[in-house]
Amino acid sequence: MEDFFIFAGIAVFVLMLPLLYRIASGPTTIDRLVAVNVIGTKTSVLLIFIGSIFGRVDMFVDFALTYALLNFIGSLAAARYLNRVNPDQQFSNLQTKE
Amino acid sequence: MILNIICITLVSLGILFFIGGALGILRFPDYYTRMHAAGKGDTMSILLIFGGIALYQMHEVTVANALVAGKILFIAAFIMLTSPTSTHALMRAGYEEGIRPWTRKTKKGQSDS
Amino acid sequence: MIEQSPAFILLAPFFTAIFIALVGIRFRWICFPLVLISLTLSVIASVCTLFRVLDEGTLRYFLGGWAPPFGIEFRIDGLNALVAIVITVVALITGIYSRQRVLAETPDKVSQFYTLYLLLVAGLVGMVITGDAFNLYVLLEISSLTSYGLIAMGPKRATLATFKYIIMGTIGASFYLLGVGYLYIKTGSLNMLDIHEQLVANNLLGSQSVMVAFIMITIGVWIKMAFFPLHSWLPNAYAFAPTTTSSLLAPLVTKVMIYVMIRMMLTVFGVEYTFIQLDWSNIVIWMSVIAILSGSVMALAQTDLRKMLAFLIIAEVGYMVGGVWLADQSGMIGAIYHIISDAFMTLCVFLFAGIVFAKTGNRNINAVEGMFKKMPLTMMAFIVGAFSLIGIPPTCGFFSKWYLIQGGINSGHWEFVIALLLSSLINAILFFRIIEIAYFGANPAEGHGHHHTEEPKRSEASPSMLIPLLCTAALLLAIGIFNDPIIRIITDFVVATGLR
Amino acid sequence: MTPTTLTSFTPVLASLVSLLAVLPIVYFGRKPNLREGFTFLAGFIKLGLVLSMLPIILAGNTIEYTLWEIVPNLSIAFRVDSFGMIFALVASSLWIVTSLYSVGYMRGLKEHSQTRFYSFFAISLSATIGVAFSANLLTLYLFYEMLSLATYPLVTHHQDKEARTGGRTYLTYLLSTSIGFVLPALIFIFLKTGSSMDFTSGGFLSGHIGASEALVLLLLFTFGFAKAGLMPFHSWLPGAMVAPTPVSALLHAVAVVKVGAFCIIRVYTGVFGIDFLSNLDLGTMITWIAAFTIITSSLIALTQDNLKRRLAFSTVGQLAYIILGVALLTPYGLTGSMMHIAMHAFGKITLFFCAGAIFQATGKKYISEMVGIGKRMPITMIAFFIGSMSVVGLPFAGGFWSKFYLLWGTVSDGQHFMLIVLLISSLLNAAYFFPIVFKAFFCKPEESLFENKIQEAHPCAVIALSLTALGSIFLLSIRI
Amino acid sequence: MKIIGFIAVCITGWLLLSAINDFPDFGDPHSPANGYRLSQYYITDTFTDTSVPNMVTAVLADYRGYDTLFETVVIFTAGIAIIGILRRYGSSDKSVGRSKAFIEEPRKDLLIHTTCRLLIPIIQLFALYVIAHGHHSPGGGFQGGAIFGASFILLALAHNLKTAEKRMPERRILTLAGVGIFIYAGFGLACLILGNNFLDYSILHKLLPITPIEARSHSMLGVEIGVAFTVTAIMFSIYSNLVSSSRMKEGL
Amino acid sequence: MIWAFDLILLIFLVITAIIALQVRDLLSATMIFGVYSFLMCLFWAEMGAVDVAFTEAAIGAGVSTVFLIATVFRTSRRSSD
Repeated sequence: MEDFFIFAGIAVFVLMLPLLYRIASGPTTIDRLVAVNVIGTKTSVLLIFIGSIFGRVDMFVDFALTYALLNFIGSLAAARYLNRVNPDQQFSNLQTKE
Repeated sequence: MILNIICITLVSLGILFFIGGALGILRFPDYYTRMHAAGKGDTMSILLIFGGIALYQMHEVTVANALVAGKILFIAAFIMLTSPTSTHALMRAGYEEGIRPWTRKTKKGQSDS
Repeated sequence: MIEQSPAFILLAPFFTAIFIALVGIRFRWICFPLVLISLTLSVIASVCTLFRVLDEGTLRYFLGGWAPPFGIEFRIDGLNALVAIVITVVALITGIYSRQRVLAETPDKVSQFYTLYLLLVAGLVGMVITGDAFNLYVLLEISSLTSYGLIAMGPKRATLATFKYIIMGTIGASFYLLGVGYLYIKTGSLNMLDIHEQLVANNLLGSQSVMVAFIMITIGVWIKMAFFPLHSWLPNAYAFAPTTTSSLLAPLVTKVMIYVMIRMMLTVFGVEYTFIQLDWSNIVIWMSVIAILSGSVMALAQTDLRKMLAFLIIAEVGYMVGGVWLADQSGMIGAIYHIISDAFMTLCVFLFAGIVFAKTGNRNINAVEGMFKKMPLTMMAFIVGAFSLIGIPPTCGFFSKWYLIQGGINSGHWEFVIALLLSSLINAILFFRIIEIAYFGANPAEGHGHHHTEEPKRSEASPSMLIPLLCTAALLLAIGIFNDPIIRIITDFVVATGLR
Repeated sequence: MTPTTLTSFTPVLASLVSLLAVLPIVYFGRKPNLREGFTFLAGFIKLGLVLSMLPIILAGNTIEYTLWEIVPNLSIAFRVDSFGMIFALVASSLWIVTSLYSVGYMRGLKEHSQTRFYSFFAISLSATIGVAFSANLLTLYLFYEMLSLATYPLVTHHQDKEARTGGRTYLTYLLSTSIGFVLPALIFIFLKTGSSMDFTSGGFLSGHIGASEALVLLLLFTFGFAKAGLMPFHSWLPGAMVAPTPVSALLHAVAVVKVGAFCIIRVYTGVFGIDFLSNLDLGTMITWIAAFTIITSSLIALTQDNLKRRLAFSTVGQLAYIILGVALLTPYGLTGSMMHIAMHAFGKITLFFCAGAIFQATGKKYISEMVGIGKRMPITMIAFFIGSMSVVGLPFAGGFWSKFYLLWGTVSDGQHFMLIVLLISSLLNAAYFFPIVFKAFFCKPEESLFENKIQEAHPCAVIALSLTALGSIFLLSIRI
Repeated sequence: MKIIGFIAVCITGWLLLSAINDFPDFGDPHSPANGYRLSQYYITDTFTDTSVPNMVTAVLADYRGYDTLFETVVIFTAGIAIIGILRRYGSSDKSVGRSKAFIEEPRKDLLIHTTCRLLIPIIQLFALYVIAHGHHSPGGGFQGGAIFGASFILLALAHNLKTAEKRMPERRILTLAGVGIFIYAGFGLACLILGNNFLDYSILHKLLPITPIEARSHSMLGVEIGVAFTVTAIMFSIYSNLVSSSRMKEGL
Repeated sequence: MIWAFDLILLIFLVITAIIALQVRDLLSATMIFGVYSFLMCLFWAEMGAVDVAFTEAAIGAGVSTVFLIATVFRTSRRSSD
């Protein structure tokens, strides 16, 4: 069963790669935000997996819960930021720099 | 044993949804569609995975394990609650910023913005 | 209660800081008396501690009652006790001095200022008295954070200077932490003495990772003390900080870091490892020579009074680092004695710069014009400080220089001796330039002047600023003339480390 | 009677008394009479203290007092011996005279900041006596530095651009040499010997250091005590002549420069030891340097039109005599040097007083303007004549004896070249002094400013310069 | 400048990596850090010494409680320093130069409001659980305090800063932060007054009807609560100062 | 200690760090820094340092991102280099 969790974990990790690509390439900031949000959820899944592998889910579940609760705050703050700043005043969200 | 099989099935299904979400984020043409894939796919897959693991916890039925399983389900519930909300907030931010949704008719050069 | 004296050195300012944070916003008047009371208590406690050390030998104070290496201990020998006294006394003097300047410069943040001030003192004292390498890091962070805050409370330009300081300071602290981490990997202990014992017992001193740890710790501490190529944060930070802040930071922060360097080199790594096994004295002494000379020369190029003094600090750091690395008994004595004397010297000139700034609102050197007539007492005190920095007997600067040169000659590092002498001369030029401006004015009249212009009115600074300055000047003379007991304590410490 | 060593606090007091006098001087700064009264009081007490020790010293004893140990094995200590006694006597007696003179001079010119002037004057004297009575190198160095710094406000008394330049040169030379040369030499000796660095009559260095080290040390000390004005470290002296004349007189003819020479003699005799030096044959080189200084400075003096500058270059030459005398390493040379300190002090101070008196009465600084001045200020110019005789070494004034001993020293050592140098230089001395006197008395004044009315300077100044001139003559009767 | 930085980073990295050969194996249970008496002592004796099953908490709050005290003070200092640097008292709005760039009234969003109304109590409850449960599972004052502070930040984000300020005014922030440290240091001071060394909790059994070992355990809980107070207050204080241009009026 | 996770995590950490440095838009960089903190937390958890992981979770996910966004909000979103 542990092996399964390890493979499942690796699978989730591999699925992070497209997200990382999205984060790196953009093109807009909001794309990146979405990808970050998804990575946040994946992290809490991975934490539970790691807990299962170690056989101590009772320990790991607490901060998986923290992640689930707090990941929201980051996304919300970014969304609020975009809401609050005038589009013409800010660094253009529409640009693909780099 | 049966528990394990159920668990494996559920988790595998969850990962399948993850794959969908990841593909969506990778391949979809614009940001609304990507967000769509991510929000929907992830919420579903997390529900499945956490359900599977919660079940897996119950291979020995004790109070402590039940507590842990409950917590895991709680996490799933919270993610179900927060993930759409944050998707909504981000979507709204993008919409108010004036990003127009992608349609097939626009040229490729504009589709990315 | 006397056996708790090491704890009181730290706890008095610490508790008062928190208390001021709680009530100081509502009752602004309460801050200043509380600061004075707590610092006086701290001075008393540190003096008690010194006497106890002299009586009983090294003091150990187990925090939480856990014996090291399981818990944290204060470990106080002659060196710590002396440096702790220096810190508390300097803090007390600056505390008195701060009364008016804080009200003038940060009127609506008095309580925050004093909270940070006392926490900084607590942090510095804590760094000095602790016997635990990681605990030192924690208190290093406290003192750094508070000093960032205190500097940034200054005028506009202070902010950018602080940012530079934050970046450099964080890098330095991280380097230190990495070094301690490497030591922990190799020894499994955080207590300084225990690390040393483990290193010796397990024969680890030759290993690469211990050397890396040594390098990391040394470089980290060098950054924090603004040793020459890593000094760039210091001048602006000290020049643009509020006056009280710079007169507290300038004497203490660099000196405490030198204390840390000495402690690490002598107690944790041990004399044999540092000086014999590694044998980097030549390189470091050349570096310190460059530090001394370039600090002095850059000080010459400044027109901003406090910036000039800040560059002098860099040169002084070179003195001490060089003195420590001479690997010689008198060099080490000179370096440690210079920690004490330099703290008071720097305090003296920075207090003077603060008074000048307070009186004229001008940062430039030319602001001292005509000060001899207007503020003779202030100028006298400044001259004592300047003489000490130049190294003229019987001020304490002379004696520290005496030992440093002695160490240089003893160990055959003539380049260090020459650098010391040259920098003394440059200091002389620097300070006599200021004295000349104060005496002649920036542009004296041509020809044989019998100008009997009306005598400008005497207007000394207020007593709360003048008295600390005069006290400092008196202390400079006293430390110089009665250096014998201090030197004895230092010698005992140095001999005990096994340095020859 | 065997020489004994006494312990007494008197030398410390003698040094401190003028330092303590600073307090009342500053306190009564607004009341000139009281202030100067204290100056005189301190001067007389000081002289009295010095004189009180004279019988003990004449009896061949020494007085010692250790104040406290300031560095392990090294203390602030005082010691009075005959050599120091001569110097202290000269300095303290001349202080009183100079105070008298400066009362006249400063009041006559209505100078500013007189309180500061008197207080730093007192501090300088304290340092001078301290140098004379110091028992070891560290104490000597301490007072030496104190003197350099205390005289700075005096040199720059006028607080104008010229004074600033002069003051800068002054401090640059004195501080850089003392910190750069003397201090390392001091520490090196301390390290090598590990002893207390007390002056002993035979020197304490022999056996501790080798020949090359001795050479380096000797050069460090000789040039390090730049107050002695040995070329090439002489140019602060003419620069420092911007000071008010009493300062130039006492400090730059007596206290400061003589302290330099005194320190060099002390180091040669008390640290190296004459025997050690002559064994290593190190004296010759110094004599050559001194001889060079003597001739060059005399030649430069000839070209100077500013009276005080001419006197200053003359001082440089005369100081080199003293150095030369010591460097001969013979007893006669040494005696000549010691005597020359006293004799030259009296002679040169008279000359400076005269220059100051002329300036104060007529405002003239340049020799070319002083034609016929003897008719207007006869007493001053007669004193000037006496002073110049003493400095030149004619047998009517004290300077004769010292020159005589110096010449004898060269002859007995067989250094005929040095003999010739001394003689030539004496001729040069005469050549730059006597024309002034001659023109003053026997030429007609060019300007109507010089009426044939006698109009001397402030009486205090005249009394003072007469006293020193008489002193120079009186010294002829003393033989050591 | 960038190149110098790059070179410095490379050299540092090379230096750090150069010692790797020397290290004990990754995760080796017999390496000095793990096998040396220090770790062994903590593993075997923590429970008997302090009756706290989570030895990390015991090490943090008791064995090295002095460190933790000052780590709390670090957070406190950061808060005070940020107030000291940024806070501008008075009401003149002159220097808010960028106010044009912001849309003044963000639109109310029912969805977010509702979610937050649901979420915030749960977060706070969870934070309390983390603080209290530190003895048995990972957690404690720092984490709990941070989560608690985050709940206030969430409140400010969901509505606006004023709403959060009403719940947590500035005065109360400072009071809370100071009181938190006072609780922590007060435990230490009480020990000192009763005659033991600073922070030696075992003496506190004189005050309560418990054994010295239990006194340690209970004191640790108290200490964690103090830490949580400070961290909660400072977290929100930093946020509100940063986001509101130091006037505590409007923010993100 | 799961070596596969170790490897992947370390690679990801480096990638994220480089991306965070490369991005010019500071808001994006802030968010990427959030990802870095997630990975860091996973890394601690995977190494068994559960308390550290918890702290990283509480601070990194909840608070530090918000602080950085607040700072970007009050200063500038454009990076100068």
